[in-house]
This record gives sequence, structure tokens and C-alpha cells, in this order.
Amino acid sequence: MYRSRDIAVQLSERIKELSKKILAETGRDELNIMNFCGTHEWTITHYGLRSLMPPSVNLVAGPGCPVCITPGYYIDILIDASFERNTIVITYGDAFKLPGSRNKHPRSLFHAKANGGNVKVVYSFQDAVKEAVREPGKKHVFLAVGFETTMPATAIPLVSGKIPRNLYILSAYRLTPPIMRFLLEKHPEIRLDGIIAPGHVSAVIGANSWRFVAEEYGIPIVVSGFEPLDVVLSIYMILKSIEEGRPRLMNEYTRVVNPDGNTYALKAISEAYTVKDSYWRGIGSVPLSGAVHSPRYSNYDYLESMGFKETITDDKHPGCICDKVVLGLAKPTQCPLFMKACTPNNPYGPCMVSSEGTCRIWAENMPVLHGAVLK
Amino acid sequence: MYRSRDIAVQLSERIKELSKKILAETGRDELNIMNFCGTHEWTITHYGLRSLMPPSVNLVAGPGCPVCITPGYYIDILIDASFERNTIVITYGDAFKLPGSRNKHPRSLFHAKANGGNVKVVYSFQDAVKEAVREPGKKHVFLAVGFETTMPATAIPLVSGKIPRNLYILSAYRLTPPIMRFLLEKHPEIRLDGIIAPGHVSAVIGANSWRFVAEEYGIPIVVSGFEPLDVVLSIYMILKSIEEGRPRLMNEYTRVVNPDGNTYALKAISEAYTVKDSYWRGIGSVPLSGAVHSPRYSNYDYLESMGFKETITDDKHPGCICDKVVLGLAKPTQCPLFMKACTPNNPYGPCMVSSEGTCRIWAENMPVLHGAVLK
Amino acid sequence: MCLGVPGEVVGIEDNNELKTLRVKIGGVIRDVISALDKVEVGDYVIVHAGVAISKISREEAEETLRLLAEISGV
Amino acid sequence: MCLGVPGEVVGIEDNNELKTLRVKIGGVIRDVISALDKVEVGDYVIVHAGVAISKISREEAEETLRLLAEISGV
Amino acid sequence: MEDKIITTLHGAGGIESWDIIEKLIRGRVPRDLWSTPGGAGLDVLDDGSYIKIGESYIVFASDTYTVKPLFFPGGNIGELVASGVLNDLVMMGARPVAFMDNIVVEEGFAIRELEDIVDSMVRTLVENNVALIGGDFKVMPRGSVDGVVISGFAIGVSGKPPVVDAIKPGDKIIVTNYIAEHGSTILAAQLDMLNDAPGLKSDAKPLVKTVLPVIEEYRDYINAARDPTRGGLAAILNEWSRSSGLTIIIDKGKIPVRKEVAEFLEMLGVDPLTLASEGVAVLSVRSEVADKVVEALRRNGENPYIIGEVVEPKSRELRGRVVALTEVGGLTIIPPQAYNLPRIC
Amino acid sequence: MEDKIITTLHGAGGIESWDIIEKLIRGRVPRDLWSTPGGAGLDVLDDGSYIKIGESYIVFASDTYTVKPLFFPGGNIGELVASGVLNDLVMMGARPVAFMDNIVVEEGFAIRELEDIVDSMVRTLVENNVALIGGDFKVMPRGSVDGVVISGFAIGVSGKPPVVDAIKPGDKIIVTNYIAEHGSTILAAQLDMLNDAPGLKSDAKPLVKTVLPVIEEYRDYINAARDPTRGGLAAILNEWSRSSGLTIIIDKGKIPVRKEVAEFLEMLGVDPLTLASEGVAVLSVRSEVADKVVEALRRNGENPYIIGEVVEPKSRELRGRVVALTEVGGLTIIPPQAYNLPRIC
Ligand code: SF4
Ligand code: SF4
Ligand SMILES: [Mg+2]
Ligand SMILES: [Mg+2]
Ligand SMILES: [Mg+2]
Ligand SMILES: [Mg+2]
Ligand SMILES: [Mg+2]
Ligand SMILES: [Mg+2]
Ligand SMILES: [Mg+2]
Ligand SMILES: [Mg+2]
Ligand SMILES: [Mg+2]
Ligand SMILES: [Mg+2]
Repeated sequence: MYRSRDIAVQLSERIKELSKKILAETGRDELNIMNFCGTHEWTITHYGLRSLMPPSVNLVAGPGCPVCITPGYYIDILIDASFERNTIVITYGDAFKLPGSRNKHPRSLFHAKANGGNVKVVYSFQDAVKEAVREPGKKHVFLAVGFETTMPATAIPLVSGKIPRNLYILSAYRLTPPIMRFLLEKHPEIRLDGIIAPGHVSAVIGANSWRFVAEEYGIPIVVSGFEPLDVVLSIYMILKSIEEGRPRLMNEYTRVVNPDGNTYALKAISEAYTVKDSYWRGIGSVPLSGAVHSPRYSNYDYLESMGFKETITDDKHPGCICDKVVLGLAKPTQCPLFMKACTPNNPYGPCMVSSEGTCRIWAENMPVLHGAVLK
Repeated sequence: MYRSRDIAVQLSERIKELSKKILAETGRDELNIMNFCGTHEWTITHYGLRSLMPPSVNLVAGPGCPVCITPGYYIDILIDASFERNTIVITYGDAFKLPGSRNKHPRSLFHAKANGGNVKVVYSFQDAVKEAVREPGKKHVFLAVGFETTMPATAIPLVSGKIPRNLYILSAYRLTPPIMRFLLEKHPEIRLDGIIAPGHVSAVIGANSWRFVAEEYGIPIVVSGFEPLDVVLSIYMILKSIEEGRPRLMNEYTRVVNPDGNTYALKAISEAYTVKDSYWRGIGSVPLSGAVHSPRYSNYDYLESMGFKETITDDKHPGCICDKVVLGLAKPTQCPLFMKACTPNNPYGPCMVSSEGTCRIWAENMPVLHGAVLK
Repeated sequence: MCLGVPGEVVGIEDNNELKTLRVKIGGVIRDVISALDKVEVGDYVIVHAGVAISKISREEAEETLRLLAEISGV
Repeated sequence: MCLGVPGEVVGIEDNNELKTLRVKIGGVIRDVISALDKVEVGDYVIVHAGVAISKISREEAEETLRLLAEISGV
Repeated sequence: MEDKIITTLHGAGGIESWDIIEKLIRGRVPRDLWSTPGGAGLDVLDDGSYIKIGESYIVFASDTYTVKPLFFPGGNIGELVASGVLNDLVMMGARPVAFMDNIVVEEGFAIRELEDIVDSMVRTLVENNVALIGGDFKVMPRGSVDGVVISGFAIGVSGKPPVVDAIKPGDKIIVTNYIAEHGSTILAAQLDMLNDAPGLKSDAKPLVKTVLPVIEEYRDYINAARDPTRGGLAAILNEWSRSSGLTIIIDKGKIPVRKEVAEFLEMLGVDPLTLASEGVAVLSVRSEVADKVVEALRRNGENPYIIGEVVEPKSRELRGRVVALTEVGGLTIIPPQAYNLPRIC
Repeated sequence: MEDKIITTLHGAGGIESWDIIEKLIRGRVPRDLWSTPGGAGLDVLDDGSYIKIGESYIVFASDTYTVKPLFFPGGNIGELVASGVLNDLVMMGARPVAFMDNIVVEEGFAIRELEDIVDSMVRTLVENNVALIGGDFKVMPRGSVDGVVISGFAIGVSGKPPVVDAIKPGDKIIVTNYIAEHGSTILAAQLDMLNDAPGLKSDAKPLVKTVLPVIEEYRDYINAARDPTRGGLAAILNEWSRSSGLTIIIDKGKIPVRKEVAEFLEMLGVDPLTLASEGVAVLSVRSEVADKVVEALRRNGENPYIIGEVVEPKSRELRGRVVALTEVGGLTIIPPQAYNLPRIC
């Protein structure tokens, strides 16, 4: 039902009508709707939702791709660790090909593995626990990337005391409301007419976490599910709220997200982690936007245990404008390297790496993004 | 020159004449000459020397094949060791396929390796030292098989203090004069008309070590080299000494062997090793015929360090008459298993394993051993 | 980010402190960590990276489908 | 047992306590442990399992060959 | 900065594989030795190659199987190598007559398991009346190879010129059966999820009896045939569009993916279009016979669907691209992406 | 008690190899599928196989190379796979026309080295005017395979029936060049003795230009041809005598072994007869042309010797045996023994 072609076509008609009306009433040329979350971007691309939009409705990808914003020096550290005797680095598939900040080989955990580093890809943190139990004589380091959605994966086992002593966690977790606020605060130049808020993040932190967007910045925001019709419906809801002149917080994903989130999970998270200012790749330091293990669990914290200082180095690759792309401030086609020195086959910047990276998506979908018609 | 066909043919003529004369004079049917040493056996087989002898001259293989006489329980111990974490068993090629005493898989170091045991084959003890230096975190055990010739390989490095602490030696060394005396003493039923003494053993211990054979037992004995003509000449010398009625110690291999041997090497051996009663596979315990590390070097002794007691178990395979074959008391064809349950392809007893094993040699050479002619 | 898939809870195991759920995700049955306070067999949950992070409300789901039908007129 | 091959000493190295010889065995040049008291470059030795266990006397070798020739009449 | 070592991407069947084969192999062989006179080889880089002897075409295919695990639901490496290599001949329109197997096995491997593997391989050959005329058997020391690797080499004959892939505008694209069955099974095995996903099963099977007769019957109307192994359907369609400069449009809603497979892959975030089949053919046929081909395939026991068509590119950007009409009616480009990892986002 | 796992002996080319191929492969294939009608395959277990198409014989050979090290004095695995597989065709009396390579490479392998390997392989093919018409390229994860393994498949044609080994009483045995050159080089490399033995060098080379013309010219007089690879000369002569029931007598003094090779092997106690050559042929030819064959080979640059002859067995025990007249005039049996280790006694 959430993938019905008939409903999609009809909804897309409603969206066309509504946008036409809004543009006529406001005298604007176009409307910018930011999908914060990388998985929304995946839904949009995979189901070709942009081609269902009228040309005046831009769907702008936001900073919700963890591959794009994870600091390169975490990767550098783990590349080195993977070559240590008796150390095994464990990662989700997503971060496997993420380049570090150093301009030398091996540049990613994928390449480290090809060069003989010990790297394993797992589907879940529990698989990492199993690995560590299976090889008690070896040190294991788990790269914990992700937003609030993913934090329970380590927080719940941590507070339950179920993690073996030879498994360390490198917390690359980042928090989403702070980056949203940072974006709206520091970059007023980007005009957003609506925001699609991350559904599964909200399942943990609650829909109310986004109320400030509507109330403080006057931008309609919808917590959305990830089926293609969820997204199309969310866009419709945004336009409707613009049309009505009532920018507000809406929840399209009520079947999963409630106003206050998962308080049980949030308790575990706040027990296991402490919030602190953190670096976002290419963007810079964002206040209270990251998480380290709280003192009680600091013996599981890889950086802490190994004595690494989180010194923030500039990990932009020269010429790459990924920072602007990630924040929705520029389109990939504005990057001089796009499809020249930087291609999906041979990525230069982080946004070209992951299948959710905006530059990668543009590179692969240019023909349809540009509105080329088939018949 | 030592492989000249012309000389060999002429010498073989002389041997025929001489043996005819001796048989005529003594009224005997045949003459038994024992080649003590496995490498002499190799020369005899490889160059087809038996086919150059008259039918009345039997060349009988003696107990000088280390593969045949090394106790199976050494192999059992090392098979187990090869499966220990961080232990590497190192052997000369000769002992690689030698079966242990247990009637279950894996039966040899070769099979242990195939099953995942850590086993390395080296050309020399120095290669074992290199391995141990290269992998300092692992325990290495070197299987030191051999007679006096081979003892300097470990004795010299031991007394020079040049062996890393992670390299242990399992001394399976055996001494040759004691087994010779044992054979002559305990088995007067085997009538030997002459003995070819081991040339390279004698290079270390000196030709005089064999004087007792001639003086106490009245059997002519020749220290011989390993080229085919060395062996043929030695046989000639034995016959000559019989003909002259002067059984004595002779030295055919004067270019390498002197009367007193290598006193420098003997000093190192007596510093590093202590003589003791030892077990010979299938034969039993022979007084003062083996060597363990002397107290000063006992921390390199694998059995001592690991607390193994040299308990002598019967490691004969039921039905196998290898003990008698090794002592020259029986021919392989007298074994009921020969070429039935025991073949070179699927050896049952130790004498069928090595290319020097008497049963193996007979199995592979029966057609010519039986005197089949070609034309 | 945050790929999540819906599944039905078909079993619950409480290993002192750490609760795991046996979840049927289409034809796949998998043990996942529970990040849920209260959960029962028969509940539908969202599984993300091997963790059940949220329950799914059947009524709300129907409500959304109703809304879709209403707006699209299909 | 005891495979031994003749070779010519072409170099000597004395690493405190352990003497090694560089020996030319036909076309092969190999470092072996010396079990010999006195040895000089140009000497011929018997190498067994990577150890020089004995020197070879050129005169005695010739004597043996002479003996072979004499007995065989070749 | 290009990487100077081989990575698993080079063997995954996507762009990196095409590149390395281009640079490492094809670029090093003089053009006149890409094939024999009257034959085809590196010049076509198709499922197989052929030489011409008199009026006959002798067709060859070879592939090496390195699959882990060696035994999986629905088959094992022995069945796989036989059916995989025979299928390449079928895709060329050739009738397989003989096979050679080169087996490389690790010291310590259980003979019993090796027998099971060979039995499966031989059974597949026998069932299709293919002779096993030779091969090789090598043992590598423990730790030098993981279990068993088998190279298969198959020989087929054809009276007509073999099918060399050249799609034409107007062609219909037919998929003969459910896709991604093999790839999803292997992925589950590698993630230790086979117990979790009991509905998965490799589709490994030879197409000699079901697809070959149809190719033979409609030979003059079949412009391309390929088995979507490494890289899956996405890789093949991209190869076809790229090499022809045409556009392929597929309707994602029509691609046959079994429910159990779709659900499993959705959980992992992996696209079924990128996963291997080992008992499926993709055909590009002239539209006038498309329905008849579907019917004939169905009669032979396959489960075929017309999933799309070939068109002239409507813009420069659409040259050589594969466009999909999605389930909800949107348009998206299908890139050739062969590296599949579970993802959390 | 038989061992239930694969050991390195099973791949060494001696009796254990014959046994496993018999039990594992040949015993599992129905007799009517050992070859195609008019062709030869498992029924002859020769250097290659063939099928018959009209009046032409299409001949095939395949071998997998797992050699360690990959680079050695005198060549590398790329040159080896090309010349080795072409030589099998030459031994069948067929002219090679095409080649396919299946490369399996370990993740992390240097592309530069792989290029060197492929360059050598291609050069060997080009020099012999053999087309490279296809193949496969697979990457295995690090640790799953040691470096590079290559399977080669070669295709040749012959107007006459290929040479299927069947020695006859009275035949002379000819060895075309020095033996054990390749095997001793590899053995030295594996024992880390290459620096000690600078005179060693693999003989890997194709025999297309030197031996094939001679086989073609004297085809009707050549009863058997084989390249003494795994197992060396000892294995081949034993195979021939065993399969024919005849006796082969060789004169050890006439077997060409280069001095450097002989000296090195004597030091280790390894028999040159059991070590591989990769650029040598052994021929069993009717005595009336033996000298002419030797002369023709020598004109083509080879270094041939008549080393023995085939006779009727003079006793039951001599049936299927290889007897050697030794350097000193003694007689000894040459067993097929393929496993070579240095020994101290
Ligand atoms: S195209 Fe490449 S270099 Fe340019 S912004 Fe995107 S990722 Fe960075
Ligand atoms: S034939 Fe076998 S069983 Fe009999 S004595 Fe010899 S080794 Fe022992
Ligand atoms: Mg194919
Ligand atoms: Mg192929
Ligand atoms: Mg294929
Ligand atoms: Mg199947
Ligand atoms: Mg094709
Ligand atoms: Mg051959
Ligand atoms: Mg072959
Ligand atoms: Mg071959
Ligand atoms: Mg060469
Ligand atoms: Mg042949």
C-alpha cells in the first residue's frame, strides 16, 4: 500500500496543484524542501520521487548521511589500529569505504583490509560482541557511527553489562537537533520552505524534538516514514501547511513515532553517554552535537583508553565543496571537481563515496535529475 | 671417477673371482655382508650394485636407517605439539613421513600438517634457528634425529650459546657402536662375513671405534665412502681380508675418515650431551646408545622441559617384522604383510616408509633384486 | 540515516539485564536487542541495526493509509 | 644415514663462538656451521645437514683412486 | 590517486571489474589476437568465445568458482561450476558437448566433501549429456587456499553463428525467472544468517533443457542473451546499454523477485538487482516474438517476464544508461554497482 | 587404514595423484561420457583431450598453476601457464590456436606484479601466434588464496588423429633437453636457497616452434609424447610402462642433467628424475626414425638425447616397470615418486 503507483500518481498531482497555487500566491520561483536524513534521500532516489515532483519543488539533501559527516581522523586511527597485531576493527557496512583524512594509502578501512589490515563488516553490534567472545585473545574496536537511532545498539548492551572486556567502542555518534539548529542559525542564506525530519531518529528522541524548527524559525517540519508514499505524503503535508500559512510541526509517521520518543532507550543513552561539542566533517565543531562514553563506561571508550585526544584537524580535501553540499548550500554540479577529478568510480570527496552521498546520487542520476524525458 | 662404469665392471669381475674362490675354500653357499648405514643402502639401490654382485654375495641392510629405528612415541609427542597454539615443530625431511606409534590419525608429522598442525621441514638446524629468531613469540621444537654424524649440528651451536630461548630440541640421537655391539652380542644367529661401517659417522667418531668388531668378533669391517665405487671397493676389501684369513679393521674412506675422528666435534658433543640407555624402535632398549642434553643445556631439552618421561612402550605394529628386518635377521619377503597389507603406497610398518627403508627398497626393486634379467 | 524494517515479535528472552526479541521480518526470523520498555509477543516493531527501537501502532498505520487514500482519491 | 657432499671452503666467518664457513658445493655456495678445529680457505670439506663435519685429504683421495685403478686394471 | 593493489571490487563484476579486464588483459593483447579468424573472443567479451572450423562454430566458456561457503542451500560449488559454465554456452546459443574441470584443493580438505562436490558436478553434466573429457587436480598447502576453487571449461557447438550480444532499439528485455536467488543465499551464509532466513535457496541450475531450445528456435530474433551472475541484472543491463549506446528502460514492478528474497534484502538494505542468479537468463529479443518467447520459456518450466525494452536515447545523458520506472511511477537510473554490504542507513 | 583428507601427495603427480583422479573423477563419470563420439578424454588421460568435428580434431588442454614463488629465475607463473598448457597441445601433436586464462588473485596483490605476470603470459602467446579469446578474473579475500593462481585452457587443431600415448616394443625414448631445471629452481626457492645456487633457472618455454614441427613431420612414427612436468621423468615413464604393461629400460648415464642442477640436487639428496621440467618433451618413437628425430630437434635448437628403449617384459615382475642401467652398470628400478624433500641421510 505504501508503494502504490496509483496513489503516488494522484498525490503527485495534488502536489503539483498545491505548489502552483503557493508559487502564484507568494510570487516565488521555487520551493526548497530539505530531507534531513540520508535514508529519506535513498527513498527519494531509489523510487525516483524527484521525477514525480513539479520542476519548482526542489528536494534538497541535508546533513543526515553519516558517511559524509564522520570525521576522517576516526578512520585514520582505525586504519592504523587494523594493522596492529591482535587488533580487529569492526564496522557497519556503511563506513567500510569511507575515506580518512590522510591523502595516502590506504585511505579507507576497505583499503586497509585489502592491504592486510584486520577489518570485519557486521550487520549489527551484537555480531561484534560475538566476534569478541569468539576471539578472547584479541582486541576488538567497533566503529559506532550514527545518530540517535543507532545509539541504543551500544547503549543498551553497555548498561546491561553485556559487553566483553576486549571490545572497545569508538563513538562517532552525532546528534541531530544540534546540527539542525546550527544549520538554521549559521546559514540563514539557505532558504528552506520545509523540512522532512528523520523518522527513526524521532522514534528514539520524539517528534517534539523538532518543534523548535517551526516555532523558532517558522519552517514547517514533518516527521516522516521511509516508504515512498510516506515521503510523498510528507511533502504534501509541508505544502499544505505553507498554503495554510501555518508553519508547524507535523508527524506523518505516527505509526512509529510518538511525541516524546522512546524514553526507555533515552535513559540508557543518557546513562552510557555524555554530550559534548563535536566535529562534523567539513562543517566544523557543532555545540553539544556528539557523544562520548560517560565516566562509568569510559574503559570501553577506544579513544579514551588509547589516550587519543580529539584534536580537530581540517579534513576537507582541497577543492571539495562537500561541506556546502551536505548543508544543502550547493549542488554537486557547482563543484569544479564533479565528474572530473571526482567520480563514483574514483571518489575524491566523502559525498561521492556512499550510495547516499549527494554527489554520488547526482552523478548516477544526472540524466533523470536533469529532467530528461524518456518519450 | 668414483662412478666409472669401466672400473665398476672390472671390480665386479674381481669380486666374482674372489667370492668363488672363498666359497670353494670354505664350502659355504653364500657370503653375508652387512651395510650398516642407510645411506650405503641408498647407494647400493640407487646405483644397482646388488645386480653387480654374484648371486652368492648378499648385501644385507643393517639398522642404520634413522627413520626405521626412531621411537614412534617421539613422533606422537610432536604430532600433539604441532596442534598446540603457538608451537611449531621443525624436522628434517627424512622424519616428516615417519609414522608414530598410535594407530590413529594423524599418524605422522606429514599428516599432522595436512590436518592443520604447525610443521616445517628444513634442510639444516641453522634454518630452524632462523625460524625461531623470525618468530620470537612462538615455541619451536626441533626433532633431532640421527647418529653421531648429525650431532654436531646441534652440539656446536649449543656450546657456542647461539640458540634462541624459544627453540627446543627433542634429542632422538642414537649412537652406532652400541647398536653394533648389541647386534653381534644378542643375535649370534645372524652370520655376518663382513661389515661395511658408516663413513660419515666414522668421520666424527674415528675409524678406530670399529676395531672391536674385528678383534672381538672376528668379522672384517671396512669404513666406506658413499660413492658407488667406494662401496664396491669396500666389498672387495672385505672379500680380500676373508681370503687372506685376516679379519681386520680397514678404512676405504681415508680421504675423509681418520683413526681418531673429529676430536673437536666430539668435545662439543660430550659437553652438550650425556649418554644413556635408549630405546630403538622395534628392537628394544640398548645400553648407552642414546643421548640427552647434559644438565647445563637441559633447558633446551624438549622432553625434559615439558616433563615427558621416556617411558618405553611397545611400538611395533602387530604382524610387522621390521625389527628383524632392521637387524638383518629377516628379509622383507618373509613378512606376511609384505606387498599385501603393507605397500609403499600405503605403508604399515616403519621400514616401508622411507626411501631407505629395507622393505620399501625391496618393494620397489623386487624385479631386479630377484635377479630378473633384461635380455 | 537509519534503515529500519518492520517485524513481528514472535518470542522474548530476558537474559538478566539484556532483553532480546525474536522478530519475524517477512520470511526472516532474527534475534534482536530490545530497546523497548514493554513489549509483547504479537507486537510489531521497527528493527534498526539489529535493535528493536520502536513499536508500530496498527491503528496509526491504518490512519495513515486512510489519509493517503483520502488525499489521492484512490 | 648421513648424506654428505664435498665442497671447497671459500670463506670463513667467526661470529664469537660460532664459526661458519662459506662452502662451494659444485655450483652452490652456502654458509655452513663449522665443526672443524682448524680450517682454511681452499680446504675441501664434507658437508652434512648444513655442517662441515670433516676435511677431505687430497692425497688420500688420489691414493684411493690409484687403488681403484690398480685393482680394476682400468 | 589510483589504488595500486587488487581489491575485492576488481572481482565483483561492476565497473572496477570491467576496468581491470580492459587494462590488465585486453589492453595488453594485440587486436589481431583477440580472436581467431572468423571467431570471436576479447573483441566481444561475451558469455563465451568461439572459433570457426569449416561451417561449424566451436564455442567455449570458462569460469572459476571461488564461492564461500562451498555448500549452501540449493547446491554446492560443484553443481555451480558445471551449471554456470554450461549456461554461458547456452547464452551463446551453443549446445554443450564437453567439459573440463580444474580443481584446486587445500591440503587437509575432507575427501568425503570433495566427493560430494564432484558428484554434484558430474550429475549436472550427465543430466545434460555433457562429457567430462579432462581437467587438472592441484593441492595447495594448508593456508594457501581456502577450501576448494574450481575452474570449469566447457565446449559447445553451433551450426549457426553464436549469439553475440547486440541489443537493438525496440527489443524487449526478458528475464527467465526470479532473480537474486543465488546471491541472496550466499550473502545470508556469509553473514551467518542462513538459519534466520530459511526461505533462501540458490537457483543454481543448467539452462540447457529449458532455455537453450528456445534460443535455438528463435535464434534469428534474439539479439542478446546473458546470465546475470556477478553484478546481477544491474551489471548486465548496464553492459548492454553502455556497449550499444542505447537506453534500456525497465519497469521495476515487473522484475520477478521472490517475496522471501525481497524481504531479506530489504532488511539489509541490499538491492536485488545487484545480486547474482545462477539459473536465470536475460534475453533481448525482437518485440514481435517477445510473447512467443515468454510462452515457450513458460512451457519449458521457466517463469519468464518481460521487464523492459530498448530505446534510442532521448538525450545525450541517457546514452548507455539504464532507466527504471519505479514501483511508485518515478524514474531512477540503475547504476552498475556490484559490491553489496548490509547497511544501517 | 586410509587417510580421509587430501594431502599434498594427492597433488604431487605420483601414484597418489593417479589414485585420486581415478577414484574421485574417473570412477564417478559414466564411461560413455569419458569422451565425445570420435574423441578422446578420460579414456586416455593424456596431455590433452579432443573432439572430432567433421574431419578436424579440436584438441584441448587445461592446467592450473599454483606455483610458489610466483616469480623465479627463468620466468613467472604467467609464462608458465601459457607455455605449460600450449606444451600439452604440442604433446598431442596439435597446433595451438587459442587460449583462455582464468586468473584468481588475492585481495591486496600488487597490480604492478600482476601486470608483469600477464605481460609474460601474453608475450608467450603472441610469440606463438595464439589468440587470447577469453577467460575469467576473480578476486578472493585476503588470506583466502596465496597470491595468484591461474588456470589456462588451450585450444588446438589437428588434421590427423592426435598423439595418444601408446608405447610399442622397440621404441626409442627421446628426451628433448636437460631435465629437472624448473623443479630444482622451485625447490631452491622454497628452501630459500636461490642465492646459494645462482646457476639454477627454470626452463619454462613453449615447444610450439621447436618440438611441434618435428612431431608433425614424424607423426606416424611417434607413439607417445609427454612433457615431464609434475612427477618428472620418473612419473611419465612409469605411466607409460604401467599403462602398456611393457618394460622401459633407460640408461641413466645418458639422461641430460645440467651440472649445476645435478650438484644442487645431490647436496639435498633429491633425485632429478622426480623433478619437473617445463620446456622439455619426452617422446617414444619408432627406432627407425629415432636418429632423424634427434637430428631434427637439434636443428630446431633443442638438446635431445636417446635415453632408452621399450622392450617386452622379460618376466612377470618386469611388466609395467621402468628399469635403469646405472652410471656404474648396475640395474635399478625407477619408482614413480613425486614427493621431494631434502634429506640428511
Ligand atoms: S563532487 Fe567530489 S569533490 Fe566535489 S563536492 Fe562532491 S564529493 Fe566533494
Ligand atoms: S613389509 Fe611392512 S609390515 Fe612387513 S616388516 Fe616391512 S614394514 Fe613391517
Ligand atoms: Mg555469463
Ligand atoms: Mg567467463
Ligand atoms: Mg559465467
Ligand atoms: Mg540447484
Ligand atoms: Mg551473451
Ligand atoms: Mg602434459
Ligand atoms: Mg592438464
Ligand atoms: Mg600440463
Ligand atoms: Mg623462460
Ligand atoms: Mg601425450
